[in-house]
Amino acid sequence: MNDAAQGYKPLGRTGMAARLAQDIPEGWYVNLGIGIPTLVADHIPADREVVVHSENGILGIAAAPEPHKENPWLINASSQRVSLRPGGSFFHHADSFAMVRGGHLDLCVLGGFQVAANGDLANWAHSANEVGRQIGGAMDLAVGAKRVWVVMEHVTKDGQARILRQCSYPLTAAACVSRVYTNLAVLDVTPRGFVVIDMIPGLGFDELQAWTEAPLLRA
Amino acid sequence: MNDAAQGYKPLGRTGMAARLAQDIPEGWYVNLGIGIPTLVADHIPADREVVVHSENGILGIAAAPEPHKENPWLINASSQRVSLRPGGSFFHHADSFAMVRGGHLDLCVLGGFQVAANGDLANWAHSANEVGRQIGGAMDLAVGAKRVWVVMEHVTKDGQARILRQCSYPLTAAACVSRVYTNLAVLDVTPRGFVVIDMIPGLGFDELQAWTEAPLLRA
Amino acid sequence: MIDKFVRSMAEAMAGIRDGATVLIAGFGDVGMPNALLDGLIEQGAGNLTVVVNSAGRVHKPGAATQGIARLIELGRVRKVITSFVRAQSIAGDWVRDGRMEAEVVPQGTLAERIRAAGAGVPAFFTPTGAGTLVAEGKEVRSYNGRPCILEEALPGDVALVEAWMADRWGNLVFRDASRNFNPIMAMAGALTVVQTHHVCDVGQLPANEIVTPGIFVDRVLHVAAGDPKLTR
Amino acid sequence: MIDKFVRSMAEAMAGIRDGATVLIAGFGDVGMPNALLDGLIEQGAGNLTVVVNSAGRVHKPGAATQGIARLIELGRVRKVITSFVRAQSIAGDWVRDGRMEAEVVPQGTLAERIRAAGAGVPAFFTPTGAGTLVAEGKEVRSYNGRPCILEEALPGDVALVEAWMADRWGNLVFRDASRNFNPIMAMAGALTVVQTHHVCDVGQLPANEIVTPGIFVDRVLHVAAGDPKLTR
Repeated sequence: MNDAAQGYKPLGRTGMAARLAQDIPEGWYVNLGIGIPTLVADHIPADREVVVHSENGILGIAAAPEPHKENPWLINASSQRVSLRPGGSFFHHADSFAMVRGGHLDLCVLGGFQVAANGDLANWAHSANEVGRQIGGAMDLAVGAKRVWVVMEHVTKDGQARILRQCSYPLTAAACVSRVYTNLAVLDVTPRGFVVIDMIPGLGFDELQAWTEAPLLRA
Repeated sequence: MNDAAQGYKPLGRTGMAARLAQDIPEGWYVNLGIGIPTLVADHIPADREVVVHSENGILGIAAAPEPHKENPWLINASSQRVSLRPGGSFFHHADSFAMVRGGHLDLCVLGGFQVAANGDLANWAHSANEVGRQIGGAMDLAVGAKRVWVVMEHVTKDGQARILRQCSYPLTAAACVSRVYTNLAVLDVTPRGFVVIDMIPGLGFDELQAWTEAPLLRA
Repeated sequence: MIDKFVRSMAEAMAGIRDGATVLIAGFGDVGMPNALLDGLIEQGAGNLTVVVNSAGRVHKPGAATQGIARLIELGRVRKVITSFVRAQSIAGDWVRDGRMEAEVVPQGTLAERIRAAGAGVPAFFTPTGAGTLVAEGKEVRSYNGRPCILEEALPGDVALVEAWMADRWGNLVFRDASRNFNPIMAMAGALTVVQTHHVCDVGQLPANEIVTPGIFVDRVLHVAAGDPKLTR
Repeated sequence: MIDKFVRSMAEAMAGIRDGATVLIAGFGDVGMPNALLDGLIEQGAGNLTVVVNSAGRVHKPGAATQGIARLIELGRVRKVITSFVRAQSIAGDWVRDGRMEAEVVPQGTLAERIRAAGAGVPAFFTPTGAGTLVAEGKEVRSYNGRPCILEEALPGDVALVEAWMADRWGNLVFRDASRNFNPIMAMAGALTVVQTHHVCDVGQLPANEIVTPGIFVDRVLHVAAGDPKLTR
């Protein structure tokens, strides 16, 4: 994805997080997964009341604290020190996942390895035989939240497609993703497949399709 | 059970509660059911730390408050106003029954209609067709507590036996009772059947057996 | 700005439909959302399934009825799911006459089914009720050598809740034994409506002391209801 | 007088046996009972099944190990039940070499299984993990049109817990995000051992603010452990 040669500049991690943050309306309860999703918290305007949930028992996470104002007892699910909005609350892990699994979150934002045209998500392992198994809360979130948005690079570091007809990695959950934010585009998962609802400036539909294994539809 | 003619005086409700209270050691977590069991709280010496649980979300119930010191927000499972020991706590109904059903209570004291020689308890209805069904927390307590003691009159108002070979009323739980306190005696439920471990003064073993359908054994 | 406060009972009750399952918190008169119950009576929804710890106290002929008993007496309740039906209550009369259905369940199973609904657990096994009338028609399976029965989650279309203090995010705390069914019913209601004795600013309730986080709450009405009455 | 305080680590660890299932609370370094974990290492019990959110962080060759990783490295852990095994961790190495078994489960399922053990629920259905590797060998049943899998309770012979304040009845409160797994593991341990930063008198913790009532606690050791470290 050589941006100089191609006349468009893929978003960076911060750019993807900021793009996604735009679309979260006031009043939503939102869980932000590990990785790029965590950055989303820093891009929600301070005057827009979005209540950010963290699996380790927190509602109301605010932007990262200034270095000298850190609270060592207050970390997010990525083990980063965070701050709390007025109105925030603490609860234990079973209550925290009751929120997740009981359908109380309006949205969860997850990182992804692969997303399929039917909304299948793979984001925790590259094969069934891998020793490393980092499931964390992703399966609970993918099944439990009202909406699942995935944010990830459009292709792998070595150029392999991640937006697929079918996932080849072990699933996190079936048919759970409703939208994908990548460094190139925003795609809705619909009964007809992926629909492109936004692209970065300078990128054409055909170029996007070239980076994508699954067939894309115009909005 | 004409006590004057028979040379012994059956215990009253208070007497039964006081007799049972003697046997609760310090440090036990105890639920006291509706009726005579509720009276037990008033007979635990103030200096003996027994932690009384109430289904409606309380640990640490103390004796009944003086009339002008009542707290309208603090009632026990019998809807009577009670007081709280220092160290007491409040929690919601699912947490309260987690204590009950998770095996965390050392003892529950229940009222009874009938107890059978194998420890079966019937205490919520007189027939399967009754409109009134007052189950409350009894089934949870009978199954969940480490020990179940029943306190009840030895016979019904019209002289029918309640200590039986087999219950005729709908069960609360099977094989759950370990001890029965009546107005005449204290009986242990053992693999061999009921064993008499205490009788009121003046009452003979044969007289007790005459009031009892199930066969009794001497301690 | 998130603001879950509603300004009228009509707003609090808006959209509750005929046929709804309504979870009603409280134990005795403590933690009972009496004002919302009156509001529901006024609002008019019928054919309700009501989930409540007790279907009402003993009724003395000629005495005025209120709360659950009044809702039943007005013919608005199709079915009650509860741990107590008293023979000599309005509920008992209606069940006896076949005008209302009653599902009487152990109180702990009632609480756990409600909590399960809020937590996304569709069904669970429990030893409570095994070998009793409560087990009729239910799947039985043995765990740790004990028979257990399969019980299903009990979600509400609406939950009526009473809180001691609330803020505009819907964060709640409860006073003493009034907590009882309130937090779990708040979790299990698709629409959770709260009456609160007191209103406070966002941030005033310490984050470590909030019992019901606002995520479980949809509407809050300020009702200075006074102390619970002593009821039997 | 009820007094759950113990005066030494030896007393805190007394009776923990080879083959025990040990629940270890904490998320990252926050709410992690590090002193008790050191005590367990010292105490010597082996062949353990350890239940913990994460089986340990990425290990740099040559760096000192501590906590869960140290327990594993000493060969004391037969099996870990967790939501994270990192390939480049001590746990990853031991799993790869077949010297330790790992059951990796979704974090919410882990929490719910622990809570179920404490609440007397032997098994429950959940949609989490259905259709994935996690579902292998598990019973599947459909609820509300979704496939759900049957998960069993996860009780501990021992639970190791970290509290912020405790009294002699074993009542506990937690500081901020250190609550995490602590209250549910306290419920699920047959023997629940607590390390607390602070000690207070019975009655000092307000009844409405106690998070873990003493009924779930067996032993409390006062350990002024200081602030959690920043760990990744």
